[in-house]
Amino acid sequence: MTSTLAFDVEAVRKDFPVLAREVHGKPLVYLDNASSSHKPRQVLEAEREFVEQHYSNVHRGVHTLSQEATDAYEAARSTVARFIGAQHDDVVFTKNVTEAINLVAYALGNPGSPVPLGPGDEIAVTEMEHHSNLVPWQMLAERTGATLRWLGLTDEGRLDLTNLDQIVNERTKLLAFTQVSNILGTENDVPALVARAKQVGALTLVDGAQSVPHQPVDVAALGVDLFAFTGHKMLAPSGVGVLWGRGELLNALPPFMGGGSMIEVVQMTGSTYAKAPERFEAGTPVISQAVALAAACDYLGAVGLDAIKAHEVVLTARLLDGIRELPGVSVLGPDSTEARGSAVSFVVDGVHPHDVGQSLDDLGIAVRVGHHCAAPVCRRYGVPATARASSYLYNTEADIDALLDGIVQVQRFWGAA
Amino acid sequence: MTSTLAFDVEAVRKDFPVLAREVHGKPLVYLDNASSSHKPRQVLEAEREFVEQHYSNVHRGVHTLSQEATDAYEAARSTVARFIGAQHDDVVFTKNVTEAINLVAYALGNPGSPVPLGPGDEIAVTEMEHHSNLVPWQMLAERTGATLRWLGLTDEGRLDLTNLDQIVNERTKLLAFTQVSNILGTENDVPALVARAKQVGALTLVDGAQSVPHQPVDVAALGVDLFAFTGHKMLAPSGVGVLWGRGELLNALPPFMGGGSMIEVVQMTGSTYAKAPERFEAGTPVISQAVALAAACDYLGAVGLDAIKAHEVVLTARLLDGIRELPGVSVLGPDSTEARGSAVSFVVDGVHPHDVGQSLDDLGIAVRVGHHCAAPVCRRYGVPATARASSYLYNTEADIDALLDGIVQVQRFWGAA
Amino acid sequence: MYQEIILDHYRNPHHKGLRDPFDVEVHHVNPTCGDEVTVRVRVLDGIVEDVSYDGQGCSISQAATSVMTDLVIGRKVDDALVAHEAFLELMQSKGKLEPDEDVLEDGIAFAGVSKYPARVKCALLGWMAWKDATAQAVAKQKEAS
Amino acid sequence: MYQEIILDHYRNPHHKGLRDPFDVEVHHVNPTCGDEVTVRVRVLDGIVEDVSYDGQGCSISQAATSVMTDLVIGRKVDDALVAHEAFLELMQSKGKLEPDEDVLEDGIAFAGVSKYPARVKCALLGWMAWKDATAQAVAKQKEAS
Ligand SMILES: Cc1ncc(COP(=O)(O)O)c(C=O)c1O
Ligand SMILES: Cc1ncc(COP(=O)(O)O)c(C=O)c1O
Repeated sequence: MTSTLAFDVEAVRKDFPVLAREVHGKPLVYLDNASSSHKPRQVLEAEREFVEQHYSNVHRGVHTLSQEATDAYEAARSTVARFIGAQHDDVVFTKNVTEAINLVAYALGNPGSPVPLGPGDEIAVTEMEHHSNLVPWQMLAERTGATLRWLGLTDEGRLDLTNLDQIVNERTKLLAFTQVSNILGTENDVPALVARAKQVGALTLVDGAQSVPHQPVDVAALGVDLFAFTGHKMLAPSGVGVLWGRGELLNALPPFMGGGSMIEVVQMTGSTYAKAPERFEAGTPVISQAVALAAACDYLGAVGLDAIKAHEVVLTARLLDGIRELPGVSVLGPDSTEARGSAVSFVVDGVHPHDVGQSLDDLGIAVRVGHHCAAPVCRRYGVPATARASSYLYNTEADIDALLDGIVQVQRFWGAA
Repeated sequence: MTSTLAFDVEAVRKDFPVLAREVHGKPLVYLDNASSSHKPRQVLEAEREFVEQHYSNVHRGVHTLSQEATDAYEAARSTVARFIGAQHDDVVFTKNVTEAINLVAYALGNPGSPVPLGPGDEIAVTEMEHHSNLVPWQMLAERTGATLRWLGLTDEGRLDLTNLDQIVNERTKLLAFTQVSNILGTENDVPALVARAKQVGALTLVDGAQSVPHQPVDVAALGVDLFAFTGHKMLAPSGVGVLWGRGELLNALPPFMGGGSMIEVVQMTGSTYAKAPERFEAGTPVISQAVALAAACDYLGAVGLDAIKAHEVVLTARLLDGIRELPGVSVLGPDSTEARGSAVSFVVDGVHPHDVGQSLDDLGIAVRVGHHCAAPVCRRYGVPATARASSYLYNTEADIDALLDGIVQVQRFWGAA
Repeated sequence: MYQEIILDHYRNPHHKGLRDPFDVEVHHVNPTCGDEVTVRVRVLDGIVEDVSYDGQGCSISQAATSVMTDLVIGRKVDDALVAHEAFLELMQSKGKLEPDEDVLEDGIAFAGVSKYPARVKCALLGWMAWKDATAQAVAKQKEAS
Repeated sequence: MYQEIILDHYRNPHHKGLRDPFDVEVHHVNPTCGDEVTVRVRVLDGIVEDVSYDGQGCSISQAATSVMTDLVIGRKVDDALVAHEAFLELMQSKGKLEPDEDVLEDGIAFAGVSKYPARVKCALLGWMAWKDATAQAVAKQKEAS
């Protein structure tokens, strides 16, 4: 880590009260960030200050509180837009990235879709998608008669692009893929995938749930059509996600949910709809959660996404190196920090991941176990589940060492080493 | 108000920091509760304590924080269920009531629907619905070819039930209506509507957005099939709503959004789905918002819903009586507290509602102006918009008097009296 | 917010009432509040010959439409569009712009309105309708010639 | 949580391996963790004649299935169901129940597991499969007779 990229991790840790907690009498080592991150004081206070002093419903009032609330909500939209290199009006607030992806899947299947789907049409995904970027497309295929196809995985945990031109072809209407895998850690080659999609005129949707929290992302530079991410993995509370889309595309999509705020003229016999982003924000939006997400963007921006990424590379390298030394422990996914996020899935021979996770918890170490909402990946690699450690800006080298030491203890306890 | 139903309004007010605020140098008189309510310290602190000490993603982890978070989230579900006389598993958390209603509208139209809709089938609503309980059905009708029909309104602002048997008939698959109107204040005759729906075998969905915050509601006793409401109008933060449904019905409905948590077995070639409530909670749920909503239920329960209702009846009577004395001011909706909520829409002759609202804001009085997401009601009564005052547990008789006095000042300013 | 000038235009609107002859008539609605305006425009040789209107709405939307007619009738289309741009800019300024009276005349009274986002749409309703109608009228003439 | 009894059953499971003859075979999966179990049941004259199984999963699911076979094989179906009920109740007790060793034998070691909601499903996997298979077997015999 070069000095210009360094930040004071100990100072950052002080902003997260939970990190001072003990679990089973041991200091908490929180390595479950790919599932959800904790939230710093600054974010909670920004939300609290808003709720206690400026709260009201937005968009529909002339009284002072409703104007202050609207200002705060729309300012949050601007902040989030800037954070990903986007325009204000192209940012839609949802409750999580799952809603953002379903929004697109339903809008594309609704009457008036600019990309109507039917038998013979194809939707392409990858075998490493989170269920939230897989099941909505399975359901869309079922509703429309379109066919779902997917890119497979190499033994090293990367996308197998050898048959890219077959899987993404003239019949492909949409290619949806994750920028960074939540189970393998793999960072995909967005330009290569976007280039192929453009060749065949397919829309691209990128799931940024695991990239936006951890590295600088500029949606305009990526050249994609649609991009989605989720607040709770990037220091914001649960209950807020984002869909970004190219303005013309968003305004060409029919609405998803109907209700207040997304309308223009409502008559009993039929309604017309507002422009984006309102068109896709039916009902009272996630007002204070959006304000909190903006505060989270400010917090991450102040630390610096490049610095956070550099810090995570150091921790990930230490973890991968450490595991490589441990007999009977293997990593699922790329074994170097090259084109890779901080999520490291591993299996301990002879010990079921649930027992690994539970035994680590006894030592105060929080990792996630299971299929990580990416069951096809487990199936692909012939494991029922994995344990996964994922670090973030507040983790330290000591956390990684505690985990490595913990794994050895787990092996000893289960007689597996 | 009988003494057993009384509560200490001044003590309650102290729990809401914003009520101590000044607006334009005047003490805030907040009468925009039908749009959204404020949140007491107790709710914000419950959420904060959870987020700072017990937060993690839910359902999928074995580590201590994830177990604590899951316990808190599921305990919140139990609390909310008890609050409306329901079973734990029949309560689905959504981001607002709008999502809850769209969930049903999409599920009913999806493959595998227990109530498939097509040309010749009918959906019935009323002319007093909030756009959130109207547009989703318009969209469902458009998607399926079904026909949307509606019950009209009487001049007094009540449902016109004279042609109930025509509008709700053998072709009707679903009758969706609001328990209490957000614009007219009208409380509808749920038993009469449910009885007719049962006669013809139609499902019933009740929008409880304006009832649950203000009066005791027992969904089992109502005899409806589906019931929805929203947290931010009942002392909880934005970002959380509830769909309740009869267990067998929920488990017969196909899913709405696809993604993490709502699945059973996921393969690339297709997936099976979890039971309710998980089936309808795709992705990371609104975890801390659900915890806050449970705290809001506890707060309301401690004050007592009967007491809150009695208090609001006193305030509503005072407001209706006061307006009746004012020449040139008229009420849209029932002019007595009989079968009526606390939302009072009014128009001031010769002064546009926007100007009424803005001028009241200059006096520190917050009311809502516009069509209140019920544009067909404005059209029905031939007004472009209304001003609406709506009180809640923390409002006082002094608030009502300030409003009545404010209206007189508005008339004077605009030369309308 | 409620400057005397605004109240005057609201109480005694200029050029109100639909008139003949006209090239284009448009009807605009502000869906959030139900305000409506019908605007007729007549353009001759690049000059805004006449603008007439009818509508219902709040003081801000009605007064702004009245002020608009003063600012565009009899002006070259291009000059009128400059006034439109200046008014738009003022409305988006959140109270932070010192308006130019030479360009906006009575329109400067709306500076305060720009601090109220919910009312900005009201102030722009008539202007947007006029711009729409004028663009159509100009396009029509180009086609005809 | 990891009592010696649990570890013993995990390391040396009882009655493991699928056997003939059987009346019904079922396959149950815990979708949240991928644990799987296949259970075969043979019921004769209201007695659980044999239960055999195969599966993969964590120590808790494997040990609980092993304990289950001890508790049901050779018992009257009704008595076995009583044991099932008792185990279910224990698992839902959140650590607040004193288990009855006469009814649950080695099953009492799982009292601690009930404090871990994420693991309760593991402990119940084999039991649920057994109950399902047994119900089918009983129904089959009723049909046949
Ligand atoms: C009767 C009624 N239904 C539905 C809604 C929509 O609620 P939400 O915006 O929280 O989805 C509201 C309030 O806005 C309402 O008053
Ligand atoms: C890559 C990826 N996509 C989608 C999701 C779903 O996010 P959410 O649950 O916030 O909708 C996650 C995290 O759970 C993820 O890691």
